Amino acid sequence: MTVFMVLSTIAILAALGVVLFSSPVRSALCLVFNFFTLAFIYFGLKTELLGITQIVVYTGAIMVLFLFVIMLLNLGGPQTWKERFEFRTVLGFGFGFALAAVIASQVFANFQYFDKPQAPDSFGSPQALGRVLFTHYVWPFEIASILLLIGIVGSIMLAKRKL
Amino acid sequence: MTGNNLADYLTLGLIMFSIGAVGVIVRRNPIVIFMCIELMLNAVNLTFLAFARFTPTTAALADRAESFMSGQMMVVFVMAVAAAEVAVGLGIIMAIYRLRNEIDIDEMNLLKG
Amino acid sequence: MNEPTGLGLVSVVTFLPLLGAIALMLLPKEFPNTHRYGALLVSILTFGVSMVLYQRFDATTYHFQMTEFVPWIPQFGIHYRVGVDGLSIWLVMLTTFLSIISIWFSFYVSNRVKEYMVLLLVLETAMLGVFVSMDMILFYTFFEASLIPMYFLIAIWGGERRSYAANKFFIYTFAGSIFMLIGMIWMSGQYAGITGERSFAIADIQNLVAGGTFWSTAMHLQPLLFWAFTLAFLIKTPAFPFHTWLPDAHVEAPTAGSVILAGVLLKMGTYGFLRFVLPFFPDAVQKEAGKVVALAVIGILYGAIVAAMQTDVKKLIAYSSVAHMGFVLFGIFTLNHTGLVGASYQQLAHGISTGALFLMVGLLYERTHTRKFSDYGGLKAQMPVYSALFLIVMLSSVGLPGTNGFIGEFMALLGGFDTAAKGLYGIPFAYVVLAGAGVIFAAVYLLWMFQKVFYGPITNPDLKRLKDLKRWEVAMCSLLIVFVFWGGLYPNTFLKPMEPSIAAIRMMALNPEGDRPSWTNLETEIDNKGNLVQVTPRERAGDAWETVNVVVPANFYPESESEEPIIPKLTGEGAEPH
Amino acid sequence: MLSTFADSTAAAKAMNDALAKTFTPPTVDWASILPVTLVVCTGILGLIIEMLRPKRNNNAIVLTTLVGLFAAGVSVVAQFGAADLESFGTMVLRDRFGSAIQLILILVTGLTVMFSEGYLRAKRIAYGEFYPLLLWSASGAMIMATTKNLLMLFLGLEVLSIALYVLAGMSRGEQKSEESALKYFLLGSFASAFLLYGIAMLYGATGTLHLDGIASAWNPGDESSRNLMLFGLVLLLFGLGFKAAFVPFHQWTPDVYQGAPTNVTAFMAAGSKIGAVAALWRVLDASVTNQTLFASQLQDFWMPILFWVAILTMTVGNLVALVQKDVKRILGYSSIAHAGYILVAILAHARNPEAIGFGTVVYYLLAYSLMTVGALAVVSMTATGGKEGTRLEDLHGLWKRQPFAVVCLIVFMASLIGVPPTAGFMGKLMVFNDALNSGLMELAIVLAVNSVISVFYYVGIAKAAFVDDEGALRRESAPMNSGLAGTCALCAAGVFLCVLLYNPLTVWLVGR
Repeated sequence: MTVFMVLSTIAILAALGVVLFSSPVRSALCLVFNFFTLAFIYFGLKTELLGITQIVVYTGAIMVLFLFVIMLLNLGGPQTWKERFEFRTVLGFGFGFALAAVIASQVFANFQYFDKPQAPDSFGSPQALGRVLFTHYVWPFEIASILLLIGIVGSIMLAKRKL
Repeated sequence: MTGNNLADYLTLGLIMFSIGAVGVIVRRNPIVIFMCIELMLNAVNLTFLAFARFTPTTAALADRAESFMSGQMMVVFVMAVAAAEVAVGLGIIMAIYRLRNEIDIDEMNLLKG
Repeated sequence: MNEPTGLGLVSVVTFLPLLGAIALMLLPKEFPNTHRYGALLVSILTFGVSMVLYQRFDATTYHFQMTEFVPWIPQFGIHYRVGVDGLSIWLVMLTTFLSIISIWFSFYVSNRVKEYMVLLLVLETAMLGVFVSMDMILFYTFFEASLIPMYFLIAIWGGERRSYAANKFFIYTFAGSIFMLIGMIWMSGQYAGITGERSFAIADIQNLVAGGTFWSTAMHLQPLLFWAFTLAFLIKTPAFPFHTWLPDAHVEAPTAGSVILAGVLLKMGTYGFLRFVLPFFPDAVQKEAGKVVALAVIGILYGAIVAAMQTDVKKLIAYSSVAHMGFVLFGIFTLNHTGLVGASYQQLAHGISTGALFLMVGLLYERTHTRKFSDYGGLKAQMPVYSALFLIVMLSSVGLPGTNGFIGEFMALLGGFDTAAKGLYGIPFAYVVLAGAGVIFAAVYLLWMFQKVFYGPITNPDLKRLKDLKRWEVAMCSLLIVFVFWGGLYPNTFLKPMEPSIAAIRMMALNPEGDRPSWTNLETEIDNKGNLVQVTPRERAGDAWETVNVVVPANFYPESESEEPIIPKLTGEGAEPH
Repeated sequence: MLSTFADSTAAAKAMNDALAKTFTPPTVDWASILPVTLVVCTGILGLIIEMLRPKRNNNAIVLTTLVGLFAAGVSVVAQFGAADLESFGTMVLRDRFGSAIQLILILVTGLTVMFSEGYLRAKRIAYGEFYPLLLWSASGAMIMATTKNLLMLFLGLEVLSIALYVLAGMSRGEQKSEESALKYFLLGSFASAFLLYGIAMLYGATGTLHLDGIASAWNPGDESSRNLMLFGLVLLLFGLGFKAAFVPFHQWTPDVYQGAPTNVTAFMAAGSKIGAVAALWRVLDASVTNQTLFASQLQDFWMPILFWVAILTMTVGNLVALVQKDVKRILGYSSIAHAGYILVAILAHARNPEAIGFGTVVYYLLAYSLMTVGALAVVSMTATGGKEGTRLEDLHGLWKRQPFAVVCLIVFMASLIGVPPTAGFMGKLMVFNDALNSGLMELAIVLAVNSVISVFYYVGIAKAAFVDDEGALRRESAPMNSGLAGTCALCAAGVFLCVLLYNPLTVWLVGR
């Protein structure tokens, strides 16, 4: 319980950091923190494989790409987060709080019904995942490969200097 | 640690999701906006895993296996989607930066009625 | 009536101009004369085929003739059903005839000749299709399709405010008719609810109305549907509050466009009243006729008064159109046999005389490029032949006895007197008197215009250089003037074939349920006295029929027999015994 | 924490044993994924050709693409009569609706490909990668149409969208194009996140990702999971409504349509709308066809929402289009309005599922695709020498240079207005008919009023191309090439044939 509390506090603070830091680099680093803590929370949910994937894919690949682009574009310094009292800022915070408040009060308020985990502890094991991934989920798996191919071809098409 | 309620996970996910949504609306740097979207996706992932673990069904084991597996599978594919999205999204940001040397979203006003 | 027949003569008449248009489209645009003579040839051919159609037309029956049925959309009961009856045959003839005139006149057009001719021919197909359709959706198709060529005719070859006028024309008509479309869909749904299968056939739905089953479960909706249809046709006619598109469209349209617009397009509205409104909504028609007649009378007076204030010749004629079409509307909703026949006749007369007026003004405009009264004066001396022809056409428009304009208006007024004398349908004498005053107004403003333009000294030096009409122009005008006198001196040529159909349509609106004639019931006919009679069915179309017994006598009024309120079913007051 | 790892092996073994006992391998029906596979593989083939012959023209790729699309079309048609079937777990659903939508998507893609090469060359962005990306994007929409599994729906949506983000920004020298790509990307991902959150809630409430399961497997006594479900549905509709451009999620549409290359706009307007509408149909249909107490509760919940969304979508789309000056932008708003019309048909089905099938939606999508793709193909003719102008003035005088294209444009505009005898009219007639049959008279009247409003701007486009000469900004336009002529001719002919051959077409396409 306490571990979870600590982890979630870190995650929320890191998430706030992403939004509030004016420097994109700091935001990115906060996001890395957040992803790390999430990975540990995933371990807590007994989904070890996804926890590891979280670290490898998100922190290892995606966030590195982010940092790489930020550095490449020289966006290191604080530049775009102006502390102006704008309509959009009010709107944004208002929207966020409203969303959280409505969903929390209407939906998550009484979930005692699901107090106990229903899934067995090993439901997130590589064997269990692998078995369904390559049987029932083989078609989406193939589609995901096309998706990544689109990512590759698309980023080449957009970013290569000369085609 | 196993003593946590489903509601705790969901609340954490909700808070992260909301923070991400706020960030998308208030920030002006597309890279940061994009990071906020990633934050939202991760919040959703957390929600999925929490639901997979605390799955509500009372059906037979085969159905239940299907049930708590599909949540995890969703997370797997969200990660794949996020990877492809990042490649494309950062490509677009690079391309736009190359054209105009700045990427502030408020300066994008060529498209008007 | 629902056996596939393949295409026949009616389809040939309808689609010949379209085929001609497609052929012209494929020719190169560098040779405008090819297009001019090609289009003229096509229109003359079409007229020739329509003469054959008239030749084969049987004037003794009110049923649709030469019907064709080609299956199309069975899911909705929409099929290609065409045919002509006494109501539509003359409008078909009028259309093919005026198309020749307008294409002939359009030899003046030198800008984008190819497009012009193609659009005129497409427009001709659309107009013909409106008059021969026996299916509501087919009717709607042609009704709407006529907008597009007309829009471009105004928008490309029109005057200075052409864009505004063209848009207004398109939107008014479209706005009115889309609610009619919803009404049509509702009616076919109601038909399906009763019979179990969809149909958009005019005759099918009218058959149910005649039998009384159609409205028995939806009587409260009848006024709503009536107004949905009536609004569309009021806009098209155009009647008083919805007329404002007409002067704009007329003034801006090129001459051929004005001729077609006044001659044929406006008739689609009044044709719609006769084809749809009277047969489909008998109870509502009897109840609401007074309101429509009131609009018609306002239109007659308003058109006349505003016409008298114009300084632009074309605008004056446009407003006179509003007044003349008011007479047609007046005649229809008097629900009197004479009035209805007069209204139908007035459609033709107005097509000829107003078409001719626009043509004459167009001839002058091509020479001087102005339409203001103030630029004219003393033309009589400069162009004697033109002046003489103009005078004849104008007097026809005024309604001088001996010209075709007189017959229609006179009969419409006569019908009005008859109805008012019986005190029916909320039509008081005052309406008839006011409408009659409209005839006098017409004489005033037209003669005033004639005097301004043709008499007095020549003030404008440009007029000195004017030449009189060329020979082909005189020929073209003479064609129309022949009909002015033919229609005025021997109207029976035109009245006889339409009378059975008109009588039947009137009976569809007035007879009690069950005794109404029906377009699908071949065992009833209208005899030459105007009685609805039961007959032995004919072996095939064109054969003579024999009367078995008279069902409803001519000039039947449901109310004149008893003291009951006019529409007992709608008001519920007539339910109590006296 | 670490003890979790230690325990897990033994527990995993037990779990696996349990699963192995109950494990059933999924049914595999290769034919049902054949169309998507063919489209995807043609894309890969095109990519290989592009790599093998750099810096040459793309004719080989275009040809390959068209052949592949034709093959895919044949493979769809071959399955038209087959029985409904779910295979690959519950990932692929083959039914009449899905097959019909797939066929329309293939048609749209083919039409877009046909006029793309000339346009891309005129704009000097003739990259060979365009065709594979377009094909993959189409495959995403095809996937969305043939599944009832939310996972596949989400994946299909992303395949569709991510490829479109790239395509929108493919004109790299143009700021407008890049700007539209960025807007589309950021807003699209934002909407995807909401969609996902919605899916998560639906999953949480029912424990399944399958739409039928969601509609039926709900515990009626449970308040909290009922709310979970409703919020999930709202967020799901939010995401799909964004893709289909329903008001109030429509703001991106005109911007992106205006900025993206015109051929991409054509595919976006037709393909991505078809995908989104198909998915929306699946979601709503699931709660209609599963006659449970809960499904009816769900309907009570979303019907009024969508009722107002439909009214807003029609009205806002049309009203804002009135003041636009850019043809692509006008067509963007018009696509919003048409989405509203389609929504009316969907609502009519939801009201009266027995009497009203998917025929109207499929027919309307077909008609809408033909006229929109055709119109944008004509608009693409303003591109020459690497430049393009899509304001109304840029179309002035087009009739002199390209009379055939202008005649086609008039046909498309007439169809978009709904003038008979065009497919657009027939579609509206069907929507009216459905609305009257299911007691949605209000929507029918709003639709009628909107049709009248739409006359103004559609006629304005036709007028700019056919009537006006003065003030022409552009004295030349792209030469007519066979592909463009083919697209125009096919679309224009299709607009009429859809009406003339209505009966055989719908019997064949829809099955009734």
